[in-house]
Amino acid sequence: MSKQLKIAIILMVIGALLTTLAFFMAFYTARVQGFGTVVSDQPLDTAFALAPPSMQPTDGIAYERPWLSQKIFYFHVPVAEASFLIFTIAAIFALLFLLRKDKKYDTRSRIAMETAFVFVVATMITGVLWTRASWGVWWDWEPRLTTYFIMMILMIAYFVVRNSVGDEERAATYGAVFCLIAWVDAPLSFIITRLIPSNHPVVFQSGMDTTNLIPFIIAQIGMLMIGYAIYVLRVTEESMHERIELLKERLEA
Amino acid sequence: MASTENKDRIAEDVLALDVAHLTRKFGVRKALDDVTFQLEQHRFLSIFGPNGAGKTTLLRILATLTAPSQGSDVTVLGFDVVKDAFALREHIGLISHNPLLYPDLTAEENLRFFAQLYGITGADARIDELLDAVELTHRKLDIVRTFSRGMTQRLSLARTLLPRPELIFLDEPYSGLDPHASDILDALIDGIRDKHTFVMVSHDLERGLELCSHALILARGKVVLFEDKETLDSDLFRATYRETVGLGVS
Amino acid sequence: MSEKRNISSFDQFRAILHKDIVMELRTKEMLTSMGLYALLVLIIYYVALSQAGSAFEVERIAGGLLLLAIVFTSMLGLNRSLVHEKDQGCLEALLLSPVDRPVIFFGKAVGNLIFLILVQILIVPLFYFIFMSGSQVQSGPWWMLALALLVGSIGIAGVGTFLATMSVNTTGTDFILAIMFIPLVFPLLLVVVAALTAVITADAGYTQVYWTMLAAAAGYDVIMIAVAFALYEFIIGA
Amino acid sequence: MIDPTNTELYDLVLQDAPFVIAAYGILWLGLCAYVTFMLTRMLKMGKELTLLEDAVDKLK
Repeated sequence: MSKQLKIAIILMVIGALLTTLAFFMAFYTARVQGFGTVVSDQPLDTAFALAPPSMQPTDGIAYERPWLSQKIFYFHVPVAEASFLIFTIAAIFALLFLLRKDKKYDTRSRIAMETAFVFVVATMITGVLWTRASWGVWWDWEPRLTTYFIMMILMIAYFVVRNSVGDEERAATYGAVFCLIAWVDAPLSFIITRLIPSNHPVVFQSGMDTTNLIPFIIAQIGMLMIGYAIYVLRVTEESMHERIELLKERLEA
Repeated sequence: MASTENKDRIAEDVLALDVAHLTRKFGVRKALDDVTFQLEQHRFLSIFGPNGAGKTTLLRILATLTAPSQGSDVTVLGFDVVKDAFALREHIGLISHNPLLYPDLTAEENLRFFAQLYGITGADARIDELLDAVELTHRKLDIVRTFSRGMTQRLSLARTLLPRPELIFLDEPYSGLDPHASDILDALIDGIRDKHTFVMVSHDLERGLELCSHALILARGKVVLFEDKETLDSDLFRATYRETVGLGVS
Repeated sequence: MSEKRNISSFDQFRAILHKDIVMELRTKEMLTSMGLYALLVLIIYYVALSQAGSAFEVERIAGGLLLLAIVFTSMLGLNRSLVHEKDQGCLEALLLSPVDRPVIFFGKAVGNLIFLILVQILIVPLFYFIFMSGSQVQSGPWWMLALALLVGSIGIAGVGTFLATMSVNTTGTDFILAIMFIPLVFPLLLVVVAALTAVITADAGYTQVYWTMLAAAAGYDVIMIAVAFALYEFIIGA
Repeated sequence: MIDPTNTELYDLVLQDAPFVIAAYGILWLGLCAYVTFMLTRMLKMGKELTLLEDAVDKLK
């Protein structure tokens, strides 16, 4: 077993522990304040609707309704940000492939796309559940959700296109070109909630309490570790696959 | 035909093909592996080899349609196939088993389209001259879809000769042709072989051997044999061919 | 005999465009198939809306329906235009001649744009007579509608030609084009529909919405065509 | 040591709990399944690899 693979497995375990830790911290130590409460005489953040009047505890301060579902934040956002990051890495490898025409960049780009896709699906599932809990609907065509959904479709298209091309090198070139075009959607999806008014909360715009920030950062680091570990495992698997093919060819000759 | 084209003439002493350490690989798989050979102008090179030996890849690299891998040094008519690809394209032509003609255009429209791509002025006279040479003047205004296989191939030859290429690639030009059409193609090639360099990929051993001045056998992306026909030991050649291609030679 | 060479990219572009138009006028293959398909889409719209009732405001969705018909029809033509090049290996002959790769892209894209506009000249009036003739709404000027459709068509032809060059080399050509094309032009469709609807309903202050949306659509066109221009060399040579 | 503001709030609304639990559960189980699937595939490949390597050694 290679050194890189060992590190990957260790990172996977640490990442799992960190995200679990963050999950419990989200319930035990994170304050709801900042996300959960607002001062009534201030303009309301559209992201968090007020709780029904009967549930409001004191004058001047109001609880926002979705404060428990807000706990999804601690794993939804880290997964989403990791997906953007891994997609960007895939696009960088795609660009490198087009410039150098070296197969190893294509393999890396493809595997990064796969990893990013796993994270996109995870983001979608947690996101849909949060939408249901907080907005009362399963899906809403608002800018962030729409652009993210399009990004997922583009990723699926990437794999469909690759698989429908017979020639290996042509598949790699088409994949790289399509990855680059599709990637344009990632920064768009990331900044769109800051450009167009929407229901989707904007993280870091209103500031975050330290007790909220710590579990968030822990979860983020954990998710990135898991993402890296998955990526390395897939790369190892792919190189094993290549070696098998090579050996088979040698045996046939 | 005296010409005052402002397309650069190729000097006589320039090598038609100067291939050094040509490698083409994707990952660990090598389509071409360290191919090295040289060919002077006005020669006829036949490339033989089994399926998947890299013949077509070699031809496509020489014709600037595919890029070689890094470390290769391929010069055609003095032009580097990667850096000077654009300039080189004015000097090369291709006859393939595909006609490379638009079936819904007439013979004349097809030729005129390619004349425009090459920026040939005074194309009318050139088109008439070429149609006459391939004996298709009477079908000038007919659409190519109505042509027989042999006529299409003749028109294809006219299209190739239109920009007066110095080097012509032949990619399995006989496949799908009946014996009569093959003979016409042979005669046409024979008429211009003094002034042109030919590079042919073919499965037809007899015809390839008869036409060529140099023979090259590729197997698994490597050059197994490269010889001038003058010095070529026919028996040795056939033995090598049999061994690599694995087909019986009559 | 003397002969001079005068290679100019513009002449090559004109040659490719001219060839496509001559071929199309001879076979009328793309125009008839696209025109008939558009007609069928309109019939299906009628079926879909037949139970909507009289209180239903067709103006609100007319822009979307119209653009949808155009998108579906365009995909039909885009594929055909590249299949022509692929069929007899003509693309190889094109690539072998001293033509800059982006010239091929612009030649094919402008050809597709022209055919798309011709089909629209047929279906837009037809759409008006079938769905909108009874409408009481005072719409904005027709040239605003045409301009929005033109900006939309430029994007569709540009992105579509680019993607069709890839899809023509895959198995399952039509499906592959659709799965790449629709998510990529999605932003364009969104803003063009907004612009179209603004003109058709002509609510107070509609010009402001119209020009904002049109600017966004034009921005999309410029970005996407620049990207296609930069990447075309890779896909056509692959 | 649950933060005092939180205990107060938890009493008010617990109806979002199933969604939070489901989100975390699906995310976690999904990732675990993916990794397990990948690892079993790799183990299978490892076996195939040793098999092929033996065959190549025998040829020599």
